Amino acid sequence: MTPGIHHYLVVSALLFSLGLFGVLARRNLIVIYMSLELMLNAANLTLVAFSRFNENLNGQVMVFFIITVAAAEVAVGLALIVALYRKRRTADVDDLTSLRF
Amino acid sequence: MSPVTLLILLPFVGILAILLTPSKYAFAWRLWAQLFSGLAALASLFVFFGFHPGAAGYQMVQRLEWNSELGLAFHVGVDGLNVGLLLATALVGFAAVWVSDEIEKYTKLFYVLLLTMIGGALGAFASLDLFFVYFFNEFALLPTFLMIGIWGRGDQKNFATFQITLYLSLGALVALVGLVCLYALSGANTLDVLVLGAWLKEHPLPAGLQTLIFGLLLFGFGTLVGLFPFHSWAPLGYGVAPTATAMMHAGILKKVGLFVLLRGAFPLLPLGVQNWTGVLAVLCLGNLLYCGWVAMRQKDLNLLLGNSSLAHMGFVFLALASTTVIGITGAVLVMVAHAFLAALEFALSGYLYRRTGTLEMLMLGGAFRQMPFIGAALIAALMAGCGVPGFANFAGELTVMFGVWSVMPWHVVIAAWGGLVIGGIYMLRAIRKVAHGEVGKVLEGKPDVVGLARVPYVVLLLALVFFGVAPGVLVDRIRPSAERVVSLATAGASKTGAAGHASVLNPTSAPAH
Amino acid sequence: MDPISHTAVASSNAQDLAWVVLLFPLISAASIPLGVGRSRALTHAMAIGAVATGFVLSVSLFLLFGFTKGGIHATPLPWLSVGGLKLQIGLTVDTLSTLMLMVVTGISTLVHVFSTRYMDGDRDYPRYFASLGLFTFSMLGIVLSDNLVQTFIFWELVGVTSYLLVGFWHEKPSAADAAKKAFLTNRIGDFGFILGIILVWSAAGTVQFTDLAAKFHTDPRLLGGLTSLAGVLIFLGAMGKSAQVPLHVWLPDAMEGPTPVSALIHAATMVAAGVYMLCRVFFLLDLPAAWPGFLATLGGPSALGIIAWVGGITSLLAGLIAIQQNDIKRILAYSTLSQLGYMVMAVGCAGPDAAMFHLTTHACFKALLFLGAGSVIAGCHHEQDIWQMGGLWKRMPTTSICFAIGTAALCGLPIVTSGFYSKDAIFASALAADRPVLFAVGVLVAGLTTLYMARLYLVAFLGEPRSESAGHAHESGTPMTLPLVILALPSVTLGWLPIGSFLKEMSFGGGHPHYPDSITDILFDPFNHSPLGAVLGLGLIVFGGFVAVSLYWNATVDPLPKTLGWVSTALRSRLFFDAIFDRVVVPIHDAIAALFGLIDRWLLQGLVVRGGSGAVDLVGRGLRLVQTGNIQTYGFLFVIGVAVLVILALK
Amino acid sequence: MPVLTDLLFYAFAGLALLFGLLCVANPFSRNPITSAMFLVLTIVSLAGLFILLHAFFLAAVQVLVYAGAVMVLFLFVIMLLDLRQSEERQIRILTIGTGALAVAAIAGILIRAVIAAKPLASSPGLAGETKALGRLLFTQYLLPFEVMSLLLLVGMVGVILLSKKETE
Repeated sequence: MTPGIHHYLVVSALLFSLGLFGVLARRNLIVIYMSLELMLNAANLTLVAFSRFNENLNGQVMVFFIITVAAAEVAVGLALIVALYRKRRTADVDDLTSLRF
Repeated sequence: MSPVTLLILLPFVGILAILLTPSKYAFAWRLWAQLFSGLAALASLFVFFGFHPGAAGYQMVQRLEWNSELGLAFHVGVDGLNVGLLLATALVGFAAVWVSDEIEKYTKLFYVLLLTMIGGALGAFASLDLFFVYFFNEFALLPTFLMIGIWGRGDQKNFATFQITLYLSLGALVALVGLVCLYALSGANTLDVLVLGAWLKEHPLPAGLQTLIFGLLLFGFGTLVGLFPFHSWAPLGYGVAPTATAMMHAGILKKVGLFVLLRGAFPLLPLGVQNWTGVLAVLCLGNLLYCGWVAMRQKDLNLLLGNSSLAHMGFVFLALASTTVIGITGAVLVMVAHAFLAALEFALSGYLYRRTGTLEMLMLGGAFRQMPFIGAALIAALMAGCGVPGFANFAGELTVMFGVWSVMPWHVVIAAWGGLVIGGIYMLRAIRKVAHGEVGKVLEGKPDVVGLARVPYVVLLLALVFFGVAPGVLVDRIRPSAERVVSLATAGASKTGAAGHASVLNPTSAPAH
Repeated sequence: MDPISHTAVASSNAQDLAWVVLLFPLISAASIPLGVGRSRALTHAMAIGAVATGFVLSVSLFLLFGFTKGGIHATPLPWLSVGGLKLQIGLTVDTLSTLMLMVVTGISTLVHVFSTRYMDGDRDYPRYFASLGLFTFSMLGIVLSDNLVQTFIFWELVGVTSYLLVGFWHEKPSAADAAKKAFLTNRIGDFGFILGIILVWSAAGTVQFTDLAAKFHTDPRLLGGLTSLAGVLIFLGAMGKSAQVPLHVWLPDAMEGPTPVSALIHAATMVAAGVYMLCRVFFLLDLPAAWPGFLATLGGPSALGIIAWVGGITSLLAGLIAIQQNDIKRILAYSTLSQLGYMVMAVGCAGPDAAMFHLTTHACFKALLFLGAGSVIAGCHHEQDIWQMGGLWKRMPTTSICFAIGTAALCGLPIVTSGFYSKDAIFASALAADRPVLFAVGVLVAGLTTLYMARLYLVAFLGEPRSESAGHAHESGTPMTLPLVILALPSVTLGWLPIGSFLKEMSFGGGHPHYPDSITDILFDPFNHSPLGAVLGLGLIVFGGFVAVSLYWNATVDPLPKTLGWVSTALRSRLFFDAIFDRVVVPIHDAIAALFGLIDRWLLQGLVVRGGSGAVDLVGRGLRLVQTGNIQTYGFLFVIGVAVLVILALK
Repeated sequence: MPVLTDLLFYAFAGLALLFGLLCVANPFSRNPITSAMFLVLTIVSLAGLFILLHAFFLAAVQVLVYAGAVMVLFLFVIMLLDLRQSEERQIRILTIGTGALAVAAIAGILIRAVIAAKPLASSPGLAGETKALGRLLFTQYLLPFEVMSLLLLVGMVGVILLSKKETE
């Protein structure tokens, strides 16, 4: 069967779910962060697919921007993790609960 | 640009200057604050003495359309009601900045917040659009909470912060509901008092609605002032607040609530006024007597001062309840006078606390011997607080009593007792314990203020004495506005009510005006 | 309406010199903390110069305007004006005020001079003279005032400045307490005073004395049923300042202040202010009795009647208490109370002229006595108990002679003292007002006066020294003795002037003033004019003197406590007035304060605020369980929330 | 030819999902480095899918930026922090369970929505021209493009500030 937009969307949904699972279940901050990237990629796939099937390049532009923002975000996020690790000697979310009231 | 706009802008420019100064030049933060609050004080003097006394209407008006769809405009101007308060705000703000050299941590944040308070209060008094009055008031109130929370003192700090935040936020909320009702129900699509006033003259609200809105405004803003029985936040709040905050809040911000009532509620909602003055007349006795008696009970100087300032507010509420020209004029006079007085009192108690670490009156004593300047200023301030002539408070309270007599003679009797006798008792007890007597242990060897550090105290004292010796300067400015407010607030009232009231004690009933 | 140009135009008028008299002491007082105080010599030179100039100007003002009926008004300054309330600061220059002006500035000058020696060595010397100047300024403000509100303003200022002076040695707890008590007791009187002023204003629409007098002249029933109430309320103010029972308790305590201060405040000026004020507003008090509501049906007394009785009772009680006091200043204090009672009684008996006459003479000899007491105290190294003195006439001859003259004047020794004439005028007015009981009281008090003053003189000045300090007593030099000598002169001669009759003609509209025309006529005027009072008074003076001599000649202890028993105890305890104030009046206020304090603390702050916060806190604690702080839990809840919302939205 | 691209789609999609699964929930290793390596593979597979969708430029960027720069950064941080042993804790059934539940819910919703949607006309006509994309970026999207460069600058400054050693 020729893969239509449905196929791409299903793949994207599954990837998104995988990423979400990683965010919710993994405890290592860095792995959680990678899972987030996975979710972003899933979204990118959706956009590219729609761009293709709607014959409109705007989706691709959006993806381009997403990739750029994601790069910046990763840098800042990782810097935060490094700073946090310096202070707390851990990158495990179970240990990072000091914002609790 | 109107000088009033300039006056409001100056503190904010100061904030900008402080924010742009890096911590390497930390000494400059205080200098900036002093400079810009001083400029604001000069500008306010210019506004006050540039104001044409005796002329009705608003002067130095400026209007900038902000959002015509919502009917919001930055609209400032001065009339008799706010010209004195603007002067008081700028001068007290200047003094508050000057006494703040006690602050040691987060000085940058402190001066930014303090200038925010000053600018907010100036904006609230100058605005002719009730939305902006409210907006600026909130702008000035928020730093209060932060400052008490961060730089507050004593072991009751947290409870006091909590209480003051709770009361003031709730009060502001109720007042906001009132303002929103006024905005939504009047149909004028604006809160600009000029436009709204003209509109409501043509399309008055039904009596029920006026009563409802006036009640919301009265209790909302009343809470901000410390109207009995919504007053208990004040003494404790001032007890723990850093000096400058207590000065600004007790002196200035408290007056905003009263000011809004005079600016908005009274002229716009005459039927509401007439339905609520009875209640207000009863509640003001709570301030006059109850708070006075509570003040007698206090062992801590700041708690005593806080309660006494509530008692002074009783005179203003009494005058509002009477709605007579003389009474309202006196009320504004009391507001201005008390602004200087409260600021002076808290500045002095703040200095004592800074040197001794306590305001427990039993521990102090002999301040007049140990610190002649502070002691003398304290005696003068407390004397002014119990209505001694020569200070502005006396002129105001006297005018209020004269004004209210024709409407509520018995209230005047109680006010006189509260002001002269009860006020005398607690103020003199405070002098006896703090200034007189042998030098207390905590005071021994503690230095007096010298040199330029005396400036804020001298400024406030001079202002008190100036308006005490020549209250006419202020009264001539207030009078036309008071007449306008009263004529609007009593519009359509049957005069029988007031006359019947007067006949209780005065059968001849020939009030002379 | 430009006040400045008005003043400029009018400044050529001589009556505007009154402004100079008023403002000079203020200027000198203000200059002292601003730098003059650095030099002691400059300080007292400035202060004395200001009041002495004031005295000279007062005399010239009296000579210029004292003989004009109705007086002249200096250019007023507007103070405050709104609606029907027009207040201004104006000065009245008439016989009454210029007479009082001379008394105040004259005695103030002498007290200033006396103080240069008495206060020498005090570290707060400049503050003393600054306070004295302020006080003089305030007092002159009352004297010159031309309206009720101005009187009240300076009335209060007098209260404050006397507070500063009585509490001058503020580190001494007793002095600080006395100052507080004086101020608060006065405040109760002021409470009535201000209400009276407002009451009068609300009916008449003005507070100017001249306007009021005119209005009440045309319509005596202007105040309707409140006429007498207004009078009594205003009198309440005078009761505070002039220390009438029961508001007299502050005066004896106020002796804690420096002695020259007592001479100025508690003899000549502040306490006289009440009497002076009553004379000023006499037209208000002299209205037919009228009370509101049910009081009218009871037929209440007139305001004057109440005033007369309060005065009489005060003079009697104070005279009695004075008999059993041992502190030289306290004896004089109670004697002052007693004499003030006389004056108030005279006002109540429709004799303001007699009251002012006695006020004038009393000011001189009581100042003399207080300054004499100051000289004694300074000479005896701050010993104040008369039983620790004795034999002072040998060591302090000038003081003793002057004190004797003062004592004689106070007792009212005929012909040779001024007290005789003024006292007799009071007796005459009591008789003329048809108040025989008060007349009897007055005469009896004259006897009491002789008794306690003779006791004082016999015990303190005659006999042998009874203590070390009395043995080493000495005169303190010219600055202290000179004022005594100067004051002794008018104490003797002032009575020969027809002050009462003159005032009656000029200020109180008396129909037929009576001026004696020959020297014998002058000297024996009382015997001609009101023989009953003069003769009875003389008799009681002799009797009182006789009792005193028989009891206290060469006595070393007071024999009265033994013979009188509980009466003496009661007198020593000042008839329990202070106890009543301390145990009843103060505790009532304190109890109410305590109750309200508890309400504030437990009900408002406790139940409402803490209760409210408690409820919120409980809910918060419940919700807190949800807050694990674990980001993944939040994420889970978020995702579930999104899922639920989407499902709901898609439906 | 269509058959080949179809096959390629299934291959890349399958690989992406497999590697994704191994990245987030590798049953054999909980080492973050392993996860990172599998994420690289996932991203490369996605780049393959992008090519199938004629988004050639994006595929290149995906490989260059993501697989190249970003993942290197990840590895760098992992090694810098030396996190290997921290993952040695017990797996918590509760966490896995709740996670799975949430994921199942979201996945269910998404897939249901996809299936329920009306299919688009499956005639992909537009060629993924890099030239056209570039024209678009430098005309219509010029401002966002420039803003993006600012964002990167700010991010860079922020990162330097955050990771700078605190000087005490």
